[in-house]
Amino acid sequence: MAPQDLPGNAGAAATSAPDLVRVDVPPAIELIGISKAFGPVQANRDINLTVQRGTIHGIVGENGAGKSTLMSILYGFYRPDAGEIRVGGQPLTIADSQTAIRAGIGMVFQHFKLVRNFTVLENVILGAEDGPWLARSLARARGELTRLARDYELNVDPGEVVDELSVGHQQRVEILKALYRQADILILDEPTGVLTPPEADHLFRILRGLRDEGKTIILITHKLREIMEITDNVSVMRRGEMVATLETARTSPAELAELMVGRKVLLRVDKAPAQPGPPVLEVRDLRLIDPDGVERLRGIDLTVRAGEIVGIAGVSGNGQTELLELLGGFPEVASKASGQIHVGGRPLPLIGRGADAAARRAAGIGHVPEDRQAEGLIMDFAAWENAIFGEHRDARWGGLLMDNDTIRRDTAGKMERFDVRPRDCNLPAKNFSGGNQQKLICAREIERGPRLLLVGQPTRGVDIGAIEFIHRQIVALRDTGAAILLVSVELDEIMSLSDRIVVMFDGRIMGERDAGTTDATELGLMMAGAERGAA
Amino acid sequence: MNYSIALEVLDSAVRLMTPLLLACLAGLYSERSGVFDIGLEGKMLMAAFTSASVAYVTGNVWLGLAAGIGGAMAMALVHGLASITFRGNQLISGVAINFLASGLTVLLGQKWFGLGGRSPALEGGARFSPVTLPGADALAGVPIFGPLYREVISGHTPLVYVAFLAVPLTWWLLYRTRFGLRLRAVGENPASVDTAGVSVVRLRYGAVAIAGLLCGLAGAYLATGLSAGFVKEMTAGRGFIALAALIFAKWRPWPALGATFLFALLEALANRYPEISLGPLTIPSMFMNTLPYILTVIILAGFVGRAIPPRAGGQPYVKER
Amino acid sequence: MTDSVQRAASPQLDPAPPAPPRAVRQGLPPWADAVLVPVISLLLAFAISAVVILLIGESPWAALKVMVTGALGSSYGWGFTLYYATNFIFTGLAVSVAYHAGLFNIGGEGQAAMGGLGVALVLLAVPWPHWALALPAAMVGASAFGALWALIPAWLQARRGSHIVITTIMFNFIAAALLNYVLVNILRPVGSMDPASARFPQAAHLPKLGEIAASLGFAWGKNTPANVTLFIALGACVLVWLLIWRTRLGYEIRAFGRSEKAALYAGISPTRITVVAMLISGGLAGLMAINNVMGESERLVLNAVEGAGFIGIAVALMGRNHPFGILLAALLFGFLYQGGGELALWTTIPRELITVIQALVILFTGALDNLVRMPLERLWLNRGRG
Amino acid sequence: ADPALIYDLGGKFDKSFNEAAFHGAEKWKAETGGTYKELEMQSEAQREQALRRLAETGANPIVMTGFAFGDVLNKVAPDYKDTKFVIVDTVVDQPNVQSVVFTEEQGSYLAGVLAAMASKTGTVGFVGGMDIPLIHKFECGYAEGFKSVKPDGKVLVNYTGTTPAAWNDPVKGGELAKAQKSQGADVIYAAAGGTGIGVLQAAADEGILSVGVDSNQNHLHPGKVLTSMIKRVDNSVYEAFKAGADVKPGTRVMDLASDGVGVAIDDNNKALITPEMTKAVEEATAKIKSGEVKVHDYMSDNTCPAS
Ligand SMILES: Nc1ncnc2c1ncn2[C@@H]1O[C@H](COP(=O)(O)OP(=O)(O)OP(=O)(O)O)[C@@H](O)[C@H]1O
Ligand SMILES: Nc1ncnc2c1ncn2[C@@H]1O[C@H](COP(=O)(O)OP(=O)(O)OP(=O)(O)O)[C@@H](O)[C@H]1O
Ligand SMILES: [Mg+2]
Ligand SMILES: [Mg+2]
Repeated sequence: MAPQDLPGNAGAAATSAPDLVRVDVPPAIELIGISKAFGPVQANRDINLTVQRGTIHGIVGENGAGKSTLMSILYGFYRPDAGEIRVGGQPLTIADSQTAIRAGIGMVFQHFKLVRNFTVLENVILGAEDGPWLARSLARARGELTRLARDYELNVDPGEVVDELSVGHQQRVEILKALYRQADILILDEPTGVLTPPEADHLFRILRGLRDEGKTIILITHKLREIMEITDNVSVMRRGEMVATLETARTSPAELAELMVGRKVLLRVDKAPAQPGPPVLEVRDLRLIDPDGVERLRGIDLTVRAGEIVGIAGVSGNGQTELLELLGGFPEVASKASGQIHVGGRPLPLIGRGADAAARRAAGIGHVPEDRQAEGLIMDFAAWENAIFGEHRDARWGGLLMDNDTIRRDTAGKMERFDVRPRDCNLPAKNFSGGNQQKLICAREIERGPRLLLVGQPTRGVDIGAIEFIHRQIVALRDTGAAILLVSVELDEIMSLSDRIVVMFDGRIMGERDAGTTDATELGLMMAGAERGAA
Repeated sequence: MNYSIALEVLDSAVRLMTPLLLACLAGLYSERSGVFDIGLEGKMLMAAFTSASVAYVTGNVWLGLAAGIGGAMAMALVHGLASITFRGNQLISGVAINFLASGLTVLLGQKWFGLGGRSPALEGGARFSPVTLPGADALAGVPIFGPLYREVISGHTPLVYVAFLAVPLTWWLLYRTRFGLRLRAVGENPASVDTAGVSVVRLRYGAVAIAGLLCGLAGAYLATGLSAGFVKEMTAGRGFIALAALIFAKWRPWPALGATFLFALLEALANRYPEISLGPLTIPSMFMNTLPYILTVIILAGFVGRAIPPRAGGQPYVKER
Repeated sequence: MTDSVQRAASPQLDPAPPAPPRAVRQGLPPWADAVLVPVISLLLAFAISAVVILLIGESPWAALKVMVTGALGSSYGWGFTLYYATNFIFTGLAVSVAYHAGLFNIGGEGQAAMGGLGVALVLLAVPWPHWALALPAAMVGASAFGALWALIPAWLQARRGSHIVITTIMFNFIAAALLNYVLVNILRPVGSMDPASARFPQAAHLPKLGEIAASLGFAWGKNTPANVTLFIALGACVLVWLLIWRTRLGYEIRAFGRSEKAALYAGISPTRITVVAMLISGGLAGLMAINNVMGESERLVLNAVEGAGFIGIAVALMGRNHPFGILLAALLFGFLYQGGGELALWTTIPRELITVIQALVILFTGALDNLVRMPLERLWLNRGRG
Repeated sequence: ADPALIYDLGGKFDKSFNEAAFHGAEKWKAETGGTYKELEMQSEAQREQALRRLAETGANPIVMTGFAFGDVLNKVAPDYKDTKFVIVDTVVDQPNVQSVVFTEEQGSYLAGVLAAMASKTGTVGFVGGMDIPLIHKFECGYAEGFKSVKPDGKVLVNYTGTTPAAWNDPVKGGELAKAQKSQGADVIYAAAGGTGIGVLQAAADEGILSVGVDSNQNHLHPGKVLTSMIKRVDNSVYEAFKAGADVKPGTRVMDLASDGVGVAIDDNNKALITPEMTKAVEEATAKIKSGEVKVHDYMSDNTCPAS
């Protein structure tokens, strides 16, 4: 992981504001009157958008506002119901992605479109091979990749299998794919949602470099800080419509947030100082070896007290996931663990019998898992079924037969209190937006009244409004005296939510900082593995 | 067991494995592209029927072979329509194809030949005859290899060699060509192919058609190579064994060769030793006949880890974000 | 069938899925989805069957008449239709319970065959004084043997990772061999030509529906094989429905079947669910033997299952793995079986025509349903817009 | 009333005894110009109903092929006292039932004699469909006949399988024949339905001899099928039809003496049968008829002295 020690000449070039663009050059993209409906859902309604060549153009909007749909239309992934697209001034019917690619458009999707068991090289040439035989394509791509890596700081090992790459590197592969196809216009859909701050910084350097080469970049993000930092222009979408396009230099995060949500949004977490009580979670010398024999946790010592939020900062892949899963009672099958876990003073078995998630719940642990769609919810289950997931054995839900009416009533209450929308407990989880899925999980885990709540990446890919709400709920739980262990790769989130911050690196705790006194630079250094306790 | 018996058993195994191997490779293409195929049995059966019928009527086995391929491809097309175009349930479609072939072959056979679903026996040019590989006789004197070459390697019908060549060919196609790259990709993550501007539908139809072709070869081999005509239900579950071999081989071509060989070898051994006496105890024929299946279970339980299928397998591709 | 098959029920099993595909709901009202689509699909299947019948030179209309009157036109027809449907209910339920757990049990055939062995052993071992005593014992025997036959594949899947689809296929063959051996060498009465067990004691005779009707004073389905097992099957539908949608075990089975990772998060043991679901599945398949072995033939014959285990796959899939759907699908297949049987019995149309019709019904209602749904949805949307 | 014929699950065209029954009925039809009803069983559960429905429509006599009907007929026959039933291949002890059983062991004995004399290697083969008593009866008679000529010779025995597919797997039949040939067999007797087709084919391909079963299969590979053990099911059906309602109840043993079983010698295999063979068969036939040679019936004690 390359921290911020790279030469940053990109920053100097970032001054190329829109007014520097020569007017005789036609805009890179013009969208005129684009509409698209999915059955009854009007995802895009009469959208107009102009993106100038050689600029970075941001698009913001709440979950479901229609941003991805619009970009997918531009990339030929969907066909618009109405409207016209002009690329470089020329009208173009983009019937499929092949057309878009030929027109110089490349797209990095929110959910990567990589073949996980292929190498980087194979992923890059897929669909852009030179001929029927692979050997030639691979050889050329290898050379090309070396060049791109040099020109744009896009270092990845071409022979590595994608599955083995960190998310940040996977994203580089996606960008390489587009550049390999000689994209002039690069669309990135929520690229930083899964990145660590250093990774995001690196990405932005790359994007600036590309812009300075004359390429056009469209960037979708939920993070207004990023919009302010890197874009030249920004468009705001709400409920399928384009509500505004502004010059970034002449707007503010508050204005953007209000345009997006339609009301004022609190961008900062508002919380009283912590009143730490006795220790709830005590972890001593915790070690974990995964089934491949890799030591993932190398002696973790950690205490979380009642009434405080301890945030674990760290680049993803440094053992946070394993720590949460081990505490939650479901480490990867066939892992080996040693050390001690005490909750409320009582020791808990580490692994095997009596150490499954059900036992952990019985010990008073709640868990908002990192991957809400694969772990926290059953996507096909209705909201009311999901609302008891994990505590379905509880006697409250009936005797021999489950009392579904009680569960539904209870769920309706949770959805009301946690503002889960739409407020229909019979809807399957998959029909809720990501933010609302997360609210449902939080409702379930928080309302159980756990003495310890494990929280993993609570706001990944969630829009501003929902983030605000979820943060408030976590703080409220803390204020009732629960202990909270928060894992997040969002440094902003860690810093604004936690009372104490520990940094994990390579399966170890690098050190602990008080949330009030530390800063991003200090934490960033620790996250990059700087000496324990130093800085 | 001396060398010549071993050779005979091997020879038999080669014959028995050929239809399994062809069907297994058929499944490999289809499933590698993300289309699960439990209709191998039905496609083979249909091919056996059409190849025998046309070979009988024309007296020409090559026309029969073409018809066999055509028959299996028709079934494959149905499967493609159901599972690719109409995004239906691939398992149900496969089950339906097995039933369809089982019924149609007898129905049509009865209508044409009036023999209760059997085709008339094929003779002469309507059957495949064995080919003697060059030097088979000349090398017969060479110790060890000579007899092996003559007895086991030479003297099979052409489709056997086609089947064996299909293994390296498949490997090469899969791992060394553009088509193979895309095929493997579409079975793992169709969206990656789609966003790269390549048609998922066309790729999958291609794979399913190849599966049809290979099942056609397998069926034709059964009816016009190994036996001389069609008998109802003559595939006798080989499609399912091929499927088992495919999982066993973890969807890879060379292991597919090994897996089908193992199944065939076990069957050949059971044929050669219909009863085994273990002192006072004689294992009855019923259990010798079942030995291949029992051993399969034991091998699976003991030596083969989890088989992870192509990730996108079984799910119709729907565009999503 | 492949993992293909085994995990087919649970696309989300993929450990790190990107956003799961959303069911594209395009505004077809639920009743149309549940009734209109299947009915039109069924009609399409019959239309193509008619073409096939024409091709072999027979009259589709006459064939249809024979089938309908033969299967539904009289209490006699119903007596058979219900008998076959009973078989299919059990095997269909068996497949569906496993399917909910993400397991593809193609071993229904072998499990039902072993269930027959269980029934035979129970009924031959004890001189049962009355069927009401024999029935529960036989049910225990049937389900225990069926469950046992599913247990080994289940355990191998859970513990050794052996693919359940392969092992259940293999266990079908092994069951056939075992039965062959037991019937010929152990259960066959001396001097009998037939590889079949002795007749069960007369007192263990299950009342046929026809006999019940006669004792109530009206004539219905005289000498047809439908028997009290039908009620057991209906009861099984209700119990399975309760199990799957009302009990914690069912909840856990469904959760595990959709996402193994999530199941672990919720403290659900994969091994336990795999084994328990397969035991229930095998037990249900085994229970089919009450109908065909105890109720109908009253002795165990070779190949008593006659493919009902495989039909169960189609029944479960067509019934969308819901007991009520399975009941309807089983009735449909019972009708096809009996109507087709009549067709083959009393006309010159070969019995394989039924197989073709079955195939077309499975294909159109089970796999090609979007062929009907897609245009219907478009129609609906246009209507809604216009 | 018209007579009726019910075929067992194997179906009318099983190239075996159902088909023979059909030929018998057709012969009767051709001779008398009469009509008859015929049914093919579709499933186990239909047996009883088929019998009852035919009886109720007044068909008489009702002829059925296959031991599997025995159990049901025992139950149904008493309900239709005025109808005559004829069952082939097993004995049902009812006053209105004629049971026709064949001494397959005797016919197979003759086939064994011929096989022994035609064999140059002293090893012959037998391929059975399923491992069930009926097929053992064929096997045992064959082995006995063979041993009567070549006491030191060897009979190789294979059974095809344990599922219904065992009767319809010509590929496996062919493989078994080849496996037996590789062990020295040069005459192979197949009692395996559709699987037998593959045995005969493989034998012809491999240049060895085969023996057909049930109906005369000599024509399948002229000059390559040594003979066929024929079981005159056709005759018994023909005679039952001819007798009409006057069919005599009781057990009718169709043996060598009554020409119920035998070996087929016709133009197709004339060249294979030497005068000595003809003589040996005639002698054996005479001895069996006279009771001098008693061919063991496997069914009597489930054992076979010859193997
Ligand atoms: N297939 C669907 N059928 C019906 N409603 C849907 C469907 N897909 C989404 N919705 C609705 O659309 C709204 C927005 O969902 P959306 O797809 O934008 O989620 P999301 O915000 O993209 O999730 P993520 O946080 O992963 O980005 C939700 O209210 C949801 O109920
Ligand atoms: N394939 C689809 N089928 C049905 N509805 C869809 C589909 N794709 C998008 N939608 C719907 O269209 C609307 C816009 O979705 P889109 O993904 O464009 O929103 P977004 O602005 O990108 O949201 P997010 O910020 O969560 O990514 C949502 O209501 C969504 O549910
Ligand atoms: Mg989204
Ligand atoms: Mg989006």
